[in-house]
Amino acid sequence: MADISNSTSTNSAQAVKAGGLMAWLEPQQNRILVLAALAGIALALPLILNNYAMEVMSSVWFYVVLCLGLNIVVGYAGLLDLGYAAFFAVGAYTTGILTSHFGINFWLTIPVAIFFSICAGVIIGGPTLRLRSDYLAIVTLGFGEIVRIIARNLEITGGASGLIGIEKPSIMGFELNEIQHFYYVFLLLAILACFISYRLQHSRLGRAWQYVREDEDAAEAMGINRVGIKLYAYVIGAIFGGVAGCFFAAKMTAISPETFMFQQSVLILLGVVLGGMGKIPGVIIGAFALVLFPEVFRELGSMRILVFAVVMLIIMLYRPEGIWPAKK
Amino acid sequence: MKKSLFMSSVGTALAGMFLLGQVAIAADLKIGIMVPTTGSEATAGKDMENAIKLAAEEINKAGGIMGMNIVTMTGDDACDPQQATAAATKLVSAEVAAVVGGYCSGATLPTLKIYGDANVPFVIAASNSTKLIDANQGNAFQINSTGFDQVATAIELFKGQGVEKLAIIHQGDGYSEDLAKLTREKWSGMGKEVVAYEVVNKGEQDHSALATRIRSKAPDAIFWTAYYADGALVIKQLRQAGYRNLIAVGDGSNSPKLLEIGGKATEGVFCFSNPTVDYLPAAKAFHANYKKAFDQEPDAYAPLSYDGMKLLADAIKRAGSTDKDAIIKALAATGSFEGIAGPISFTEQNTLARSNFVTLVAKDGKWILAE
Amino acid sequence: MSLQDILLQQLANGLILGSFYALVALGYTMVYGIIKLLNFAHGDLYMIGAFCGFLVLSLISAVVGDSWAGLLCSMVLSMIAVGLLGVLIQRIAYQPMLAAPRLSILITALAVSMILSNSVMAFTDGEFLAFSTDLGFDGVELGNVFVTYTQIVLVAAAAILMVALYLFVHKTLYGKAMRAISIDKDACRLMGINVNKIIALTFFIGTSLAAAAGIMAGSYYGSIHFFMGFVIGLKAFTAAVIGGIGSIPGAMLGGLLLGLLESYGTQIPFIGTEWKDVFSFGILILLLVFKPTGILGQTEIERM
Amino acid sequence: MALLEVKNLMLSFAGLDVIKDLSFSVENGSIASLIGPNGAGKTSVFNCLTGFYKPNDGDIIFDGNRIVRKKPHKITKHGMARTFQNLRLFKSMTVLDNVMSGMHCRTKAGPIAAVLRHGAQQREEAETKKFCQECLEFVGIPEFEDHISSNLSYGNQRRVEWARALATKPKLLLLDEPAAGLNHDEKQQLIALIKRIRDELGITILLIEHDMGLVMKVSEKITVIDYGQKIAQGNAEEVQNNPKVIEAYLGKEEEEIA
Repeated sequence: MADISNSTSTNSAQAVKAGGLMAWLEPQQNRILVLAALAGIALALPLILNNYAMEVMSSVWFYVVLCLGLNIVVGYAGLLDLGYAAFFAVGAYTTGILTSHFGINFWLTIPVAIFFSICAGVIIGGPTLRLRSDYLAIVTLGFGEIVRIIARNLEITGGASGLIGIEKPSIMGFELNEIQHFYYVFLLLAILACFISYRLQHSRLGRAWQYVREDEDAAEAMGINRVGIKLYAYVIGAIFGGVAGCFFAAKMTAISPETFMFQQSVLILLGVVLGGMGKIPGVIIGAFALVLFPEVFRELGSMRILVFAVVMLIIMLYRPEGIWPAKK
Repeated sequence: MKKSLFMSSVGTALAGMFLLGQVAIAADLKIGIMVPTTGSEATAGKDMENAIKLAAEEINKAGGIMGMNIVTMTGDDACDPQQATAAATKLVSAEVAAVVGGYCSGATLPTLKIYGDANVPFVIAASNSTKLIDANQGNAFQINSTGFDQVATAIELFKGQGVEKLAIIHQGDGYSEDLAKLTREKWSGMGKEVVAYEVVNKGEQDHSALATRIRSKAPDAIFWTAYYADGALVIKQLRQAGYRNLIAVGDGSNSPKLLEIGGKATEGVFCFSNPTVDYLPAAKAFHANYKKAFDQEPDAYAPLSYDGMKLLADAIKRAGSTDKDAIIKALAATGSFEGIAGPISFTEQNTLARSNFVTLVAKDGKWILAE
Repeated sequence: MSLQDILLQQLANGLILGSFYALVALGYTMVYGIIKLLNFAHGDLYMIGAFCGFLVLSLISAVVGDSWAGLLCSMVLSMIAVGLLGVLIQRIAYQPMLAAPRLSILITALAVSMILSNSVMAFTDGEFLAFSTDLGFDGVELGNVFVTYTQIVLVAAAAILMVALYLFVHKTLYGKAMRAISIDKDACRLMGINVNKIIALTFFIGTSLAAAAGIMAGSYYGSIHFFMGFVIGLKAFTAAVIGGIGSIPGAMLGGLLLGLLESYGTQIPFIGTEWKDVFSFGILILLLVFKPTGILGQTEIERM
Repeated sequence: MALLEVKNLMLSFAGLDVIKDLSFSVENGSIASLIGPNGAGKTSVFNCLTGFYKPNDGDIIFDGNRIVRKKPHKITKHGMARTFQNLRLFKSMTVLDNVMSGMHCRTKAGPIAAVLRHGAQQREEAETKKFCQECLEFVGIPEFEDHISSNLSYGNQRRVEWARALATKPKLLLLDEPAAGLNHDEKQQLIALIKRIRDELGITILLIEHDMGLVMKVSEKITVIDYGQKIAQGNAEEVQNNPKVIEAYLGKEEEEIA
């Protein structure tokens, strides 16, 4: 597997490292070593964890996928999206409706969900991505709410109670119904999400996102269609959310509009910002913090958002690059 | 695999923690409590937890169940489906003998599969959405009357008051929509008219436009099926808009807060309620003990939660073992259990066999039993 | 009720709701006009205003009672207190971010908003508090339309505040400085205007107007809770955009328009109230896409 | 044949005419200049040409295409590249990454190619890198390719901008005050570079400049504008002796003194 550098694509050669850990991580073979060790640990975790811990860890991997998806929009393209849960909802409801109303096989619903996520991304992004960034934030917030209200009002989405009895997927007759199965499914999704994120970041498209993020006009003058490039980010982010939604519906077997409220979008955004926008390891740390905090500090559970918000403010003021160290 | 060193160390540390949590002392009988102890419904959830713990303590003082001491373990569902599945898995992993609890129907719903797959007996003390019936795998028992019973109670009231034209308002969440839909179906099924069927968005304050719209349809009665906080505002603004006829609210609005926020406007409002301590003669001792133990008044679902724990103990005794199948069988066969909230026996769908709803009316800023 | 009565009653409903929107929208527009920041925390300051008023009223009601006099006292005190909080937020959170990328300052504003609402949630346990005042239900009946004295006083108070603001911005030196800064901050600095002071003043005024709206809404509707600022924050932003963000008369106009639109919107046949928010958000999105300058806003020209 | 033809261009902001009925042309393979006193509307002309401003009226024909009111990135793709009056580099990125932005419109790998990294994509990336290194070599700073662009000296940052513009493979290069902020030696190198771009790469050049000496040295055709209108056109000598031009410049100076 490719190396996961925490930096943007190319400033490695002259880079001077801040910490000892980072310096040690610099050579490719050391990084591969660490990644392999981590992969081993993640794969072996079900051997030592009980079901509860595995439930929590599946949730972590699940949020890693969502956060990496939003990271493409926020971290790579620099667009503030406050309605990301809408895409998550599109995926979850596509799977939910198709399997429970029409009896379609779970795996066949994924391409359909991807198609609808792309449609949703284009419909929302197409007309709005040329707007100023603060207007875009409000528009995405509005769209997120609209999607949730539509899900709440329609008959086919089960109204406010949502859908129940969504079929669990099976692979060649083997039904995924235990938490271990979903642990590995979500782990696989998270690895895939990391891989795709990494490849995108270090590509022609990834560079274009960075150009547009740094200076829209200069990028445009260099022949980059900024609306098109942003739309790519938006749609790819939507696909991540949609696919995550499919598996969410399959695991929960029941979905309702309350899961896709504005707070969910904010939570995912928190995960992206806490660890460090645009950096894959940072985003993963963010997702971990998001899920583990309320489980570990149960008595502070209701203060979770408050604690995160304070941390986020401090990060924005003193360390805008996030918790994960940046190369100098 | 991409994770950092930091994360994996957190992961291992956590794994260690979870493992430690599993160690149990022999001769204890572990019972799970699933209620929201954080989030917007934490107050109600903690109240239920208190009542269940009180019941467990009383049982232990009286010698436990077949010599075993009851140990409770709480899983926080936070009134959120996602956190509820984690809480349920946590309880199942900890190998509890049975679970009592369940407040928010939406959060309880996805846990039914988890308890069902593990075949854990689950006494649902408060959640009463009709959706729970279909998802029940046979191991769960609802000791609170379901929405069907509430609708029947409501329709009886409307008929008795000579209502012809009914307006229904809900809040766009699963619980209140369910109740509103059932009422609409029943009422139209009787050949009567539902002149307005409206939704109020949670957290909005101004409902004057809605009030004017409803008043213009001139209903004889208005049924608010959702919770007290928004209900108080809706009632106030309905009265302000000049609506003078009957108003009734569902059990979600059964709170003194409705009267406090609504003030004079709520005078004469009817409310359907599951049995709370004030209207239960058998609950006197419980009321006093609860106040002594927790220095606060028991809330709406405390008696039912208390009954849930007691019922469970009774069933285990009758089963004569802690075998899950035996307990479930014993629960289903419950015939003459006298709880403080009334007798409990089950239908074939494991729901409470009788309606336990009472009708209250607001008088001088207090809820009293309606004649 | 005849159709005419209904329409008249909805006019009254819309104007009252619109006054709240307008007061909150003013703060958005003023802050946006001067530092081009979309202050996500503005709706939460409205909420803080309501809680502050509640607190002050419960402290002073023993002396001055909880009727009009008490309400007025608590309103003035909380406007000052919350206004100062607004300045504090600007100093701590926004001032250091002015040169940062827009994404960073937007996230900062979001963080401030979450801190405000979640700390109130922690203090109140997420409960609704009854804001009980002794204002009564008396009023005047005009035909079949009924308007309480409370409603009349609220609209009048909102109007007074807005007129005062308009005069301040257009007739005083401070107001002139504010308008100048919104056009060119650097030039103002060169002309010897204390830019930071004027920005602080703008935050103070904008925030205290939101606080005033919060107290008025709290006492009028009778309940307050930590989440009450979210919906109105969004609606007021919509109002500001309708009127043309950055324009003070635009915010007032936009607020009233949105209020009327919403109250008449409920009378549209065949579209149930469950679609109401889709309707408002739809308007906002269409407006931003097709006429982002609003009714009274001006086009911006950016130089290379 | 003219590579660029501007016909009766009109631009106004809020009722104020910035460009009035301006027409001029740039011959293929020439080095042309657009000069005029401060505020004459030179950069506005550039912004109209490159699509950043939408002119109210008039026509712009570039290489046989009408480009008026087209989006900037489309115009760049047609073969017109520009530099900015104030440096507009992507500050936190490396020099090579900056230059590679120019190749964006000449390459096409999309998200699927990025994820699969198949042969065509890898070849494209390698070609992009190679061509951009050549561009850096051409402007004379190949050794800085891995440096963060904002760490370079001002003069070298200017060169990065040129390399970036060259990487778009343009037919016409628009230089907005290329000599601003350069010292005497750097200016001499600039003159040489401008000539090399035209002679060796065959790229037509249109520049805006304040430094008269530089303009007179490199330009084959000069268009003079004032208050958005053309007041003179011709070679260096003709323009220098045109009374209108002298008046525009000197008159302006007097005003400034007064």
